[in-house]
Amino acid sequence: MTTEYTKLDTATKSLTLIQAINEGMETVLEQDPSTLILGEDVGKNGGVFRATDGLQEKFGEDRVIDTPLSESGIIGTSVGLAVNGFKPIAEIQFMGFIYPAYDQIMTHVSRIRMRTMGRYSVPMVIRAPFGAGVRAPEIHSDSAESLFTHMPGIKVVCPATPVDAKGLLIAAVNDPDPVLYMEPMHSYRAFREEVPVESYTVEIGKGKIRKEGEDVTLITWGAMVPIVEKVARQADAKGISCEVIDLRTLYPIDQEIISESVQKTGRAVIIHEAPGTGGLGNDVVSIINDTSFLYLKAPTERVTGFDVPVPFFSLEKHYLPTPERIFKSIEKVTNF
Amino acid sequence: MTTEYTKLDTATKSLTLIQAINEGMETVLEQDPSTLILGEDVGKNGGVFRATDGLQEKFGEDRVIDTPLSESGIIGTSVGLAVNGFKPIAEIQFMGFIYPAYDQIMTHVSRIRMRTMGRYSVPMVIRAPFGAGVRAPEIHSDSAESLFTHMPGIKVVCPATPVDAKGLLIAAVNDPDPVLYMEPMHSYRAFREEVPVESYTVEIGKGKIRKEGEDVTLITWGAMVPIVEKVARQADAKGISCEVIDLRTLYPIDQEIISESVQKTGRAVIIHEAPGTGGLGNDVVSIINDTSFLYLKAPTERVTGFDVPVPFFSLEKHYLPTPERIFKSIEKVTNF
Amino acid sequence: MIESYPLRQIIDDEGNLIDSNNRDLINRELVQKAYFNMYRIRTFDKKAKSLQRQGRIGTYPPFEGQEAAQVGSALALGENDWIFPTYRDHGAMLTYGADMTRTFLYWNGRMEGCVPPEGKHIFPAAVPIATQLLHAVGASWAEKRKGTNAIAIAYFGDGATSEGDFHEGLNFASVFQTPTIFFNQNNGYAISVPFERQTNSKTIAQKGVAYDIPSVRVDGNDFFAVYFEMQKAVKRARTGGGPSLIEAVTWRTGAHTTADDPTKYRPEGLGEDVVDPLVRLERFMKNAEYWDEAFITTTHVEVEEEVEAAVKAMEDYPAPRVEDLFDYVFAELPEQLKKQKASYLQLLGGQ
Amino acid sequence: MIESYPLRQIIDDEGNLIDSNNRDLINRELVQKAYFNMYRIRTFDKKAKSLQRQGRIGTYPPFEGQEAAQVGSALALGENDWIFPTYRDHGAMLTYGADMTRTFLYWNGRMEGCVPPEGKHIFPAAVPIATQLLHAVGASWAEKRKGTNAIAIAYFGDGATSEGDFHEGLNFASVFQTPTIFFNQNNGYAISVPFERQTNSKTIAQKGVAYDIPSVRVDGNDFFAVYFEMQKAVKRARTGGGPSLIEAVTWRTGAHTTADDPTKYRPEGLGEDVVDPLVRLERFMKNAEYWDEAFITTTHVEVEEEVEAAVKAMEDYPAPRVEDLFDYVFAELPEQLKKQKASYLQLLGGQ
Ligand SMILES: Cc1ncc(C[n+]2csc(CCOP(=O)(O)OP(=O)(O)O)c2C)c(N)n1
Ligand SMILES: Cc1ncc(C[n+]2csc(CCOP(=O)(O)OP(=O)(O)O)c2C)c(N)n1
Ligand SMILES: [Mg+2]
Ligand SMILES: [Mg+2]
Repeated sequence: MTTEYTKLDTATKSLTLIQAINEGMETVLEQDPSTLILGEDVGKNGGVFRATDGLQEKFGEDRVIDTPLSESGIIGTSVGLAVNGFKPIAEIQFMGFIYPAYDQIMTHVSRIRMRTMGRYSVPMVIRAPFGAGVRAPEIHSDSAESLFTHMPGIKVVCPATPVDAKGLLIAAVNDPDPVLYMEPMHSYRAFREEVPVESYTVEIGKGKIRKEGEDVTLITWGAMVPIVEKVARQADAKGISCEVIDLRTLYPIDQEIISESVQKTGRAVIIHEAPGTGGLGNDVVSIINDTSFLYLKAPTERVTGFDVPVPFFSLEKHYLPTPERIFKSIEKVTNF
Repeated sequence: MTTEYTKLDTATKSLTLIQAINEGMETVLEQDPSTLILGEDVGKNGGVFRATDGLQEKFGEDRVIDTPLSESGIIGTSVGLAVNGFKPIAEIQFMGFIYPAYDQIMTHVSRIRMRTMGRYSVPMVIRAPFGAGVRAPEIHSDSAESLFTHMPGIKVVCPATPVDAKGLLIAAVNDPDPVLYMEPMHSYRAFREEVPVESYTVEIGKGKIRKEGEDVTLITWGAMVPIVEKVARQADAKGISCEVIDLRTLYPIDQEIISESVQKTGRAVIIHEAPGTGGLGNDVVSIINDTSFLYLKAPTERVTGFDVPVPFFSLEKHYLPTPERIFKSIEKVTNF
Repeated sequence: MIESYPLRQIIDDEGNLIDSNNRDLINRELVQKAYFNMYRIRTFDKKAKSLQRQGRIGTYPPFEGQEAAQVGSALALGENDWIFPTYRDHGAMLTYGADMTRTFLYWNGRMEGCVPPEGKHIFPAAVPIATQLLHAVGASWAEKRKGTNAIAIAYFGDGATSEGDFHEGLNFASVFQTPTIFFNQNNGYAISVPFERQTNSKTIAQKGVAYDIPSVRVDGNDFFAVYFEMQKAVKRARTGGGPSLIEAVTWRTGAHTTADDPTKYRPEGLGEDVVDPLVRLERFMKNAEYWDEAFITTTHVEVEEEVEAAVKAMEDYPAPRVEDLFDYVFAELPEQLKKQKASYLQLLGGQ
Repeated sequence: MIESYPLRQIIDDEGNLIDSNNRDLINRELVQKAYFNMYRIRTFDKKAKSLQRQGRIGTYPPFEGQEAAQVGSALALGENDWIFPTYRDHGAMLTYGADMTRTFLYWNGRMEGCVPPEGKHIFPAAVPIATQLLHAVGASWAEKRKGTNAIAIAYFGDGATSEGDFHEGLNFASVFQTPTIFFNQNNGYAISVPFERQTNSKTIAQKGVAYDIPSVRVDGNDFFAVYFEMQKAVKRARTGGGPSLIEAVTWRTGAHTTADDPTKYRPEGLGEDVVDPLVRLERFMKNAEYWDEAFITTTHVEVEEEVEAAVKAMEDYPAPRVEDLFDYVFAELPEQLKKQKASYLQLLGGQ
């Protein structure tokens, strides 16, 4: 049974998001001897972001494994390990480097259970930092969730807070199916939260209302959550009451939390980093179209990355949804 | 200047879709000495579907090149050829085998013009047969357009008829930017059409109304076009007048043709083969939402592949949109 | 380089032992196992081609000519090993214990064809070329971690050596010293592309040098040569010696698949000098006095019956369930998929 | 295997000629070109690190310790050749003619940094590892098709040899006999992973065997060894001899990037015995009487001025235009993108 962490009455520690991820991995490595971590620089170096810091020291080179520089290799061998009793947590150093492994994920990770009618399965977690805004070099800032939400057979989660990060990580590892675990790089060390010390899970497939409101529903995830929350408070101050939904799971998406909120507010703005065309925002538009058509007081707005490659960092602030763009869309749906 | 083929008053030949593709390639190989074809089995064998039949014989091993079995190799070397003066037409044997080349397409093909501010560009065409319904083995039947329409920097076209096939192919080769040219396998030899003998182009970015109608707009592309046309005629017979739009270009999409039609009919059904979640259908829902909200008499319907991997062929007819499912959605938007 | 990788042989084309010292390696049991399995999969293969021609199954990739390589390798494996085959390795799979009815079902577009018998580690055939090499590395790595002495074998063709996953697979196996056998069937062609245009090296075996993986080149139409070289590699893997690469030089007698026409690209007469591996084994059996008419007759009858029964079972198999389209994507159906399934079943029910 | 690939050297750590027969290969012009360029890119590199520390540019991957490899290889190229570098090869790029201001701009998050001087074939640095090898194959293939004698060089690190694209690149080059030089800088580490854990072969050079590509292993800190081995490979490529693989064994003196902390993973003292390639060259210059104070002083002054001027030009560079976010994605802006651009510019204008 999944326990929502809010129900826990337990000791907590103040952690950043990346520390919470580290704790989540420590927890599962302790709980389940079949788990192992593999990836580039995850061992001795503790990960380029220190996500796996201290884990090789604690669990040994056999559980926390530095691999060759080879993403298809990491995922392909994880498939073999997973069908044969292990639970790999594979790190892809940046989401923009997941593409060499796309074939393995698309043709094997996501399909093995179906093609063998359940005889084989690959319970594995693929971790990948994603998103722009940290002045990183080229290709380091992509948001590639749509390439995986469109891929039947894999779940996609994306925590926005330290508490969700730990709980979703443990849930992902416990899940019988492969899970892509997207880590909003920009939020890694941006803020702290009190995180339960003990093990807990956050249910995959459930979004969370971060702020209640009456006039407009703002739907987002990842590093956009704190930005959208801030804009929502500013809008409130200007008399537009905004509800903020953090999707947390991108596949399977929590349709109910969306439709309930939009049926209440009658207006929605979706905010995400990836380019609008082909972005997950369109799926949310469809969900609203399918479930809440008659409730809509205005066409749904999307505020997304532009339909351009994530630019070099001198321009990235113009690529990303800005508070101004978000607010403009809030006004637009309100004044329609 | 692009000439819509309908304006041509010229000799024609009755061709299947794949013959028209072959003719298109022959035309460009003749017109432009910088063009070359490369891929697996495209040379001596003339392609596993005979798309390149006779071309190596006619143009030599130097222009029509059998490569090693290596999709990343085909696309990666095409990048080098394209920046250095050639126009590669790269064949990926089946769209389900494009995934090993995804990294090259995502991080280079689509980005070189932008990152070099136009100094380098890669005018190339990537051809890939796609879609289910031909009793092919696993992975041979994927519809992966969304993975490319979501990728800024590449255009995506998909002809449904022999005339469009030839004209779009020539347009794609002439285009200064990379173009993914998707070939509906199921339509390769399904029917013939009178195709102009001379060279002509079909403009990239323009859809086509295949059938006019008043009550519902049906939006589709590729191998679904003839099926949808048939359902549309049946619906007409039952008193529901359907307009059929063949998008032809999937990026950049022809927003105008969609909005004009939907503003006329007030109802839309989108039909495609790929899974619904993350499918291009959602983009079309967004376009309708953005442009035609106040005209809508019913929520837009999508009839798509289910959110499952394309199954083994014994089940593929259940995976694909059936006339029954399409008709049910037409009724649904009509009776809303 | 080719001199460093001489073609290892035990019997010649006439079925004579090349080195009489090897006589003791061979016994009746082994010879009969070889014959039985090679004849069995040959019969399966012929049947499959004929079923395809009659439209009773889908496109099919015959393995005729590669029986010695497939049987020789599969028979050298143990109970608990893992095999990671391609679409052309149903001969090896059947030899290792795959179910024949299900093998026919696979080629009839049924996912039931991917489900191995309980307890047998037979991965479904890989269609995307070379991807399975990494799975074999992972599965055998898992055995090493568990401290068993089980191993994994990856089957792949000459064309597969051009894919990145071939390289990444061999590199991982070597770095982590996994008990993996990379078993290459160099059958001369990847669809229409001859080996000489697939790569510029004269052998596939020499590609092992890049990873310091012990490699051999063996006559893939010589059952005994394959079997004994496999035994060495198996032993090395079981005893902590790490991965091996075996290039079994063989020949694809027929078309790439039933949809392919080799006259388009294969020079006439090419390969005509290749002695069929089954004929070669028969010659050896006759030369070395292993020929036993009674055994041969029983084998033929038994195999014919098995194949016919499997075809019948395949054709009598319950029709595919529409539910199967949805039920195995995840351990538990997500809400959306549940709805898609329900509404489709309802539509079907209403027709 | 390692015996087949001895480390080729011309001068030793003390700066002495190892084989006096090689004395005639070397002349003042070459020595001064080597010194000038190595000193120049060393100065650039130091400046870049210091700018990063001051927050005046972004994360930066220093190439200190690899100057002999980068300069030795770049100087052996001709006017019309193509270079396909990585993020760590700005030393080679600068030597081959890249603009220094733009190089700083690159590391300041400006796409202007990817635009080479008109007429210079310098591809932007590849960030996704090993992808550029295939581009070099394609570009040099194009030269071969055009009938020129221009060639292409791909730069890559030891870690890059694990990616599938490394393998596919070498295979294509070999099959099509393209005039491509695969220039590897084996600097001992791929971020934190030492070469011994990246692959199990003792050398990278031996990986050429897999493709029958001529390969050598050279002391990458010995400018002359690199330069002369490059010359051989260049000549082979220009004269139809096809691709070559050069492993230049060198050492990354500093961190992987300015965001990296090598003390986390690199044993203390490791690499301390490596003689700095610039020091080695200086020793040679002194030993062989090429040392010329006037030249050294002029070089230092000239380089210091150039670097300072480039920094100033970088910092004075016009601010990035928001329009550039949209304008270069396609040759012509598609309708949707036009709208996105217009509405964003309007929003910005209205602020
Ligand atoms: C990634 C990928 N690309 C292309 C194909 C199409 N294809 C199927 S079999 C084949 C040739 C394989 O040749 P080889 O590896 O020699 O095996 P063989 O068929 O000879 O047994 C090709 C190109 C595929 N299945 N997967
Ligand atoms: C496909 C891909 N995976 C991962 C990375 C992250 N990354 C950047 S540099 C690097 C190490 C490269 O090592 P090597 O090839 O030896 O070159 P060096 O940095 O030593 O010059 C890694 C893993 C990347 N850039 N691209
Ligand atoms: Mg083959
Ligand atoms: Mg390195």
